[in-house]
Amino acid sequence: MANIGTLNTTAAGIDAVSGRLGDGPTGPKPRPALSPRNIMLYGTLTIAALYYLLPLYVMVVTSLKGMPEIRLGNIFSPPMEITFQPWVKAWAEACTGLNCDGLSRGFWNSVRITVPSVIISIAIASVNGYALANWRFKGSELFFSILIIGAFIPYQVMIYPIVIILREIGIYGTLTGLVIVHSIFGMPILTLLFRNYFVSLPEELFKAARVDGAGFWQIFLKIMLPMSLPIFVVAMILQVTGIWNDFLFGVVFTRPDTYPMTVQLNNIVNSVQGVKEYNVNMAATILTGLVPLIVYFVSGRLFVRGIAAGAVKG
Amino acid sequence: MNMNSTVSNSSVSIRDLSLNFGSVSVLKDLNLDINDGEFLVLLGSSGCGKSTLLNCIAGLLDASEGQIFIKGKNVTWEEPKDRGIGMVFQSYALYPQMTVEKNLSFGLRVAKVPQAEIDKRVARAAEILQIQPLLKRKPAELSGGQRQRVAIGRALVRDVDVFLFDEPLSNLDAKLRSELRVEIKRLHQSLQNTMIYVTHDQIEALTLADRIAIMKSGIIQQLDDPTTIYNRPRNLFVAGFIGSPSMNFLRGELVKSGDGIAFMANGVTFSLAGYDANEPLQPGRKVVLGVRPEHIKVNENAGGEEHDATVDIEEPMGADNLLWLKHAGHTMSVRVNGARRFNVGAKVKLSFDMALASLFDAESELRL
Amino acid sequence: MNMNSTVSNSSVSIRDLSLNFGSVSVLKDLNLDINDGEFLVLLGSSGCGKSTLLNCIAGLLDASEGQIFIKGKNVTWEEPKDRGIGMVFQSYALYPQMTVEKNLSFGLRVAKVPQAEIDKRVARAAEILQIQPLLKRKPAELSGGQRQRVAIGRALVRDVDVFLFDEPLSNLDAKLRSELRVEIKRLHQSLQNTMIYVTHDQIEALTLADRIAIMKSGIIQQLDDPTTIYNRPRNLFVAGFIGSPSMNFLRGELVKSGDGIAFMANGVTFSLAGYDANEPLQPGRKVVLGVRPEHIKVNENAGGEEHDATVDIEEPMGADNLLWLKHAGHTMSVRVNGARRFNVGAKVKLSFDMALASLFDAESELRL
Amino acid sequence: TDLEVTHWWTSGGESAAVAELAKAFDATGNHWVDGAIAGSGGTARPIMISRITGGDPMGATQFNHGRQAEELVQAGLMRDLTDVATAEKWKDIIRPSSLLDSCTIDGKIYCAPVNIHSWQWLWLSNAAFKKAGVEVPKNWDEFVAAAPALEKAGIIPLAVGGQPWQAAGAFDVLMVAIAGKDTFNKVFKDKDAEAAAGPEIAKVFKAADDARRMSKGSNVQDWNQATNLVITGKAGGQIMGDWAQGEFALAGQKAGTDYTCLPGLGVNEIISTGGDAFYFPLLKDEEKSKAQAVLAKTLLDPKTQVAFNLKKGSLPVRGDVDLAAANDCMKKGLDILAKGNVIQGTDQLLSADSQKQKEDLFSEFFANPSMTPEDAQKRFAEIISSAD
Amino acid sequence: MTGQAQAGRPSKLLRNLNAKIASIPMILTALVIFVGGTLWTVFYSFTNSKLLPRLSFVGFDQYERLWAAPRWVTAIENLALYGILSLIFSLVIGFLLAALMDQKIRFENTFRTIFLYPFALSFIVTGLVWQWVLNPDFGIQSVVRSLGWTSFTFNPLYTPEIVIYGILIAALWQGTGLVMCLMLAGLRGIDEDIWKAARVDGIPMWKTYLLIVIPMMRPVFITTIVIIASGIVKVYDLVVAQTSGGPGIASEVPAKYVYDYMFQAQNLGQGFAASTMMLVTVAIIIVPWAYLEFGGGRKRG
Ligand SMILES: Nc1ncnc2c1ncn2[C@@H]1O[C@H](COP(=O)(O)OP(=O)(O)OP(=O)(O)O)[C@@H](O)[C@H]1O
Ligand SMILES: Nc1ncnc2c1ncn2[C@@H]1O[C@H](COP(=O)(O)OP(=O)(O)OP(=O)(O)O)[C@@H](O)[C@H]1O
Ligand SMILES: [Mg+2]
Ligand SMILES: [Mg+2]
Repeated sequence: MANIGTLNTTAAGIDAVSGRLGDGPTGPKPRPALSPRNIMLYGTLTIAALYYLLPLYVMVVTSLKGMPEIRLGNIFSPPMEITFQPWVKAWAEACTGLNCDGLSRGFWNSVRITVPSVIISIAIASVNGYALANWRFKGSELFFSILIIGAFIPYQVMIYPIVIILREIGIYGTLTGLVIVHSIFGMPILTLLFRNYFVSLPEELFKAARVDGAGFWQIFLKIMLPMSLPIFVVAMILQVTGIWNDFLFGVVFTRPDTYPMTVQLNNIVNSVQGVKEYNVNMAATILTGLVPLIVYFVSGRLFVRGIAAGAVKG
Repeated sequence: MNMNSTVSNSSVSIRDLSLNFGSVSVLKDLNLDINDGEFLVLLGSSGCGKSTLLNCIAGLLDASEGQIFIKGKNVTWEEPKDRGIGMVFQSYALYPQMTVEKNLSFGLRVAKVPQAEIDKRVARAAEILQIQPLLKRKPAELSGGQRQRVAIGRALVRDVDVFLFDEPLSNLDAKLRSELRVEIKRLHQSLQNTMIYVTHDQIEALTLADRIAIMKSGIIQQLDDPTTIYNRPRNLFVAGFIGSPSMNFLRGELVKSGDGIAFMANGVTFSLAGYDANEPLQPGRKVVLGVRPEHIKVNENAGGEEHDATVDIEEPMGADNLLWLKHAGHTMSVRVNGARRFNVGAKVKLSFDMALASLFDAESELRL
Repeated sequence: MNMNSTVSNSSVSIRDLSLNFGSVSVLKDLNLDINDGEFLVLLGSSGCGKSTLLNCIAGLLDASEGQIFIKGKNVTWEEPKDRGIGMVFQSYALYPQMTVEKNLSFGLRVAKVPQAEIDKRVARAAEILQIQPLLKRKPAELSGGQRQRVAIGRALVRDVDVFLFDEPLSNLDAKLRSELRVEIKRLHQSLQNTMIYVTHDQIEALTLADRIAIMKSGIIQQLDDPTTIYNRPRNLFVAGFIGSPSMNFLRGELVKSGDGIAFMANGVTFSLAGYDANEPLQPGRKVVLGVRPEHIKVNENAGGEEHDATVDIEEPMGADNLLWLKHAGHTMSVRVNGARRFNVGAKVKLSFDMALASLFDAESELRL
Repeated sequence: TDLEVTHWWTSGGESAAVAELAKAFDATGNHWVDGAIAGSGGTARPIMISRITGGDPMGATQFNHGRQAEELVQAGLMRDLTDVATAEKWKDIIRPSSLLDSCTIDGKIYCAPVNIHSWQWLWLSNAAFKKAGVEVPKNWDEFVAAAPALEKAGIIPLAVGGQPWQAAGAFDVLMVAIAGKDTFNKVFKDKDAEAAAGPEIAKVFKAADDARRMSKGSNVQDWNQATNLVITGKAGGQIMGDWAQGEFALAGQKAGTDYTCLPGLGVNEIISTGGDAFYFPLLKDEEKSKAQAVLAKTLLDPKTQVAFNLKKGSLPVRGDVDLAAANDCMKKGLDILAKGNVIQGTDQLLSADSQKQKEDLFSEFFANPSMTPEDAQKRFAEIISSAD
Repeated sequence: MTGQAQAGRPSKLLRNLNAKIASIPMILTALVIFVGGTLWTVFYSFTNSKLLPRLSFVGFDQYERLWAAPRWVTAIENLALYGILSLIFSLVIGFLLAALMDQKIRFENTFRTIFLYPFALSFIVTGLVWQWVLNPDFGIQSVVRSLGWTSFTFNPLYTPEIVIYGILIAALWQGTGLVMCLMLAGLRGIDEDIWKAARVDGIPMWKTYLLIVIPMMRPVFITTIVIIASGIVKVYDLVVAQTSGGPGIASEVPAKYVYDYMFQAQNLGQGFAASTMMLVTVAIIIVPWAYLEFGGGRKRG
């Protein structure tokens, strides 16, 4: 990549050298920390960062204010009196209809939905990607193309047929049904990711394993899986956030006692009792987003690496 | 034709093998018999189908047509692991997450060989290849040469009949390449297995092979031992392909000269005395004369006729010195001893060793 | 020291150049003067800092310390484009979406050179490199050799003083490599520009260079013309690095023999008659004797002493035949004419040409 | 037995009312599992329907009685309540009888109505008018006349939330008030497109145009947020059904002193008899089926009716209950009901599809000042002509 | 060729059997859900199904009504506007950020995390937050007004003409981080020598980006466009959470029309017709691309 300037060169180093060799420039080219280029660069980045941080700031600040303070106006001003009441309320007290246990119930439901959905959808997609990359058979590319085009089909188009199919199988409204739905809709993008990743692995490894006598599953489990950490991280992040954040399927394919957190959030936010309690809403919003946020903060670096490995290679 | 009798005395036999990728035909009606214990090198330029052929033999690609026999058994539809082959790849293809030991034993563990037996075989392979100290390391902690050795070991432990090598040394630098070349040669001498070795490096081919199969666009051009290939190439392609720098080619025709036949190009005649032709030479025929750079003498009277030339470029290569000469409108390369140096523009006298030259028909490009 | 006088008569001068990546020091206090019109090759194994040095000269990396002069001008802080250099990369680095013509002219167009001038220069470069028919093609439609020619053309059109090549031929196959090598040599002969050429291929270095700088871990080990490098390596590293197969090294010591000094290893003595030592040889000194494979004669009585040996492996390489011999506990490689063939296990007699051998101190590894 | 009951009553007044139902049902030894879905019927109905059609039915579910569940019944997914109804003599006690008619399909009864909701109310904030220095209006025309004064005082004259059904509902109310019962029936019951394009309706659109102008600046979505604007005096008034009363009650406001209600916008004292009803999906579980019957009975129990409707602000479905506790507005409603000045609600008259198209039209009309009343009426007539 | 020698040829179906078995979920999904579901939907779009699907065909009536509905036309216009703008802006902003991030900057991890975190949040959350920030009575408008600029007006969510931009702001906030990541990965994949060659040629940096690097990143752009585009077509949650399609019908989108008519209006036929139209639109864009990328005899790797 273009090596335009290293920031850590200091003026001091230059002086020391030029003292020894009197004639003309020596050592690294001086590049002041406050060059116009750096001001532009960091200035732009900082402004962009502010735009991205602003809503988070507003969320946090609002969630720590009391309602009277909110009504006074400025959403950007820091809270004069910090109160955690909205958080408590959002987590444990906010009502939807007669249920007044806030988001807490939804949280555990979300966990129960997300964990198996993530595991199963990734398991299926990774095997698909592997089969598509290394064990092509007649028609496999066709199915894959259908899958990719399927990624563009609005979910609404599919909901009705899926409701019917699940009803016919008899798993409508069960956790199994929801897991299947998530696996289906996660499949196109995940399969694409895995396929691209496995294609990018040296084909010779696969051939070597076949010569060694390993079969379809052995190669997958013993050779491919251990090499695929980056792409699994990407898939994991995408699915955890996708499934955790899902609203539509959560609302259509569950029942109230198994509502995930997003549905619960929507209920709390829309169950207006008198005035909108923005502080509670914001606290609930943050709480709902917390799990995917943590996942991102922890594994963001791996995400970028995995993206580079899997997504970009068409 | 009676297949079985032909097949029985060879280790690997390929019969009428064709392979197409979609509409592209990569291998065309290929027949090849490899003797037991033979070291066969498949040589050809990039994309000629060498790897494809090797993969077919290994069972990693399905033939479109034809059959493959290994040790007399028709394995055309067998799985790779059931063919009694081991394979070594250019990129080593070591399993990155396993230690060397695990890499070596993977195939055995998959085949559920008892642990004691596995240990014995791994130990033996490690000893042969002198990689005992590396057994606990991961591939990333090995140098290129060590990795390639482990890759060979992986084939070794499986006690296979046939070793397949796909450009195993291409990723190594020149020095290591020549070292490992010697090791592979030594390995073959001690194991006496059948080995099929794909390369596009002619030095490897010449030094390692019992026989070389030179391929071009999926067709074997010549299958012979290295000396024959080098000295009596069957056609123009083989002649030009083998030898570095290339054989010098002069286009011209056969003319009568005294009571014999001579070659004439750009108005200069060359006596063909000493040339061992396959067929009677007819004057008037358009031909190509090929002479290797080392079969031309510079300023050393070898007794025959002499030609005038001018030094155009000199390429000293240490042991040898390569001269590019201008001679009767051709540029000609000549290899002389590294100690002999010439000035650019110097006038020199050349004499050709016709006994080692080659003549090809200009049309059919076949050797005369 | 007076910089200017040293600098003025050389095309590129490097003074006390150091470069660190973080805490890793890659170049160490390097000094180098390259004459006008000289073809200098930087030779060294992978990771020794060749590319780093070249990038420093080009201005693509900032030196941590030291200065760089081009044509007498201190360019240490200049932008690459203002240094009067052109650079050719291993990966060609052609702009993939532009035609060859656009690739060649892009730099000029950006510099707002008049169109007529651009056309003239492109036409000239295309003619020199014989790529006129390719001008309308995109890089993807070119072969490796053609791409490399275009890459050279890109430097050519810019009319630069100094050409920098970073392993320009490494991505090509052997045949193409030797062809382009000749072309580059010819280009240099006709342009008479200063050229700095990085490679790890010693054949390229030996054939192309006016002088070779052999590098190891960021330090220049020897800077000399190819013949000197080949015949009189300054130290053990250079001796071993240059030559393929490597020089044969025998560890032993100097002993008195008659009225002279001889070399003894594993109980066998070698007369040193004819060796041109830099300093008086003292008996008892631990030394390493280096003899190149082509400086050992097999079964040809050269008049000197003879040694018994056994053929271990034979590697016929066409023009040459490489023998690996067992001799007094050493393995020794010997190069003989390709026509001479030996059987494995054959007993042969060796005689050494000590005039062309090298002796090194076992400790300092410097030539004696 | 646990019985899951889904509904979309999540605002303050509504959930208080639902709690009464749950209490009553729990008292029978069963257990009310609350399945509230927030965000109005538009959000909740699809979920309920897909659960029923998906084979995962709840024990009971709220619908607006009328045509919303028609097809579910026809598809045989709903439980026939005729036996309960006969035993409890619903035919005799439910009043007006049109309510039960809406539950009856092919002579069988499929739902238990729980309340009567009427749309035709204008809620006014006394404080707002005081601040603006004008009298609290007694009818729509006075209200329109007072608008400039309100605006001058920084008060939004008419609060209209952003949800489409609010705009559509307000228009219906204006229609009854301005064009009268007959025209209303002609248009919605007989689907008379000519009437819809006629001069009577043009007047209604004029009024709607006024309403649109007066509603500028009410940047809220939910109906109860709009009600809240009235409660806090930020807005002068709101056209909203009687359920708004629950919000006033919850805010501790008193009819007459703090707020004023004008049924039929003070012009035409007619109210519609839409309302909510509970439907009972067909269940396989015997126990639950029994519990369903119990719930159906409980819902129409006089005590439950009173408790529920007081909280909800709606009218009870049986005429034989004592509503001493009812407030001013509710009593007005009961009076009108007693006089028989009733019409059917649009939910009962129009299919959900036509309702939706109507909502789209009025939601656009209220948000887009550049849409002329004439254009809107043309489109309205088209919808009516194709309505079912 | 003797018959006996050829005998070993196993049936084609059994070759690669494990791979085929393992692909069953994919095949089922592709065939049953995506193809089957789609055909089912298209099929029923020619009926006048109401709450429940039923087979009473009405020809193209649903489509005629669809294209006569102002709300559908608005939704399509909105989608086109939103789609084009969000595609352009995500690519431009994403690329610019990636280019800045690629300058060997300090705190790269911090900046990247900041740009990427909104992607972790659902559209529901995004919509709510931006509804709050853009709320005229509490958010930016009121804050600026309270600073003294009383005539300042920035009320996109309640102004029909610009409401779609309000949604765009939120969508970009949520999505550009991922685009930046993809672009960054693409930039990091460019041969370093290209940069060096351009510097030696004296080509200014912006020209190098514009004329050399961006054209080289074609595959990355394609992947990115596919990801953005598939999101655009489906945009629903964000609108629902932020504006519910309002004010009026000013921010309606096709996916919402489908949902509303299928479930709220209980007119499945209409919803199916609308979703079929969406499919047709998608197909027109996607099929040529998919053919180029995955069909057309492309080689492995
Ligand atoms: N999977 C494939 N699909 C289509 N064509 C292929 C495939 N694999 C190889 N080919 C084509 O078959 C030809 C032969 O390829 P092969 O890999 O056998 O060449 P090779 O001789 O091994 O070359 P190299 O020396 O570069 O390894 C090439 O032209 C290649 O493009
Ligand atoms: N950007 C960098 N950061 C840190 N270390 C580097 C960087 N670039 C090169 N190095 C290190 O500097 C040393 C010299 O690298 P350089 O590229 O100059 O080697 P080279 O001689 O050109 O090798 P090769 O023949 O493989 O191209 C290597 O050890 C390398 O790891
Ligand atoms: Mg190959
Ligand atoms: Mg390098």
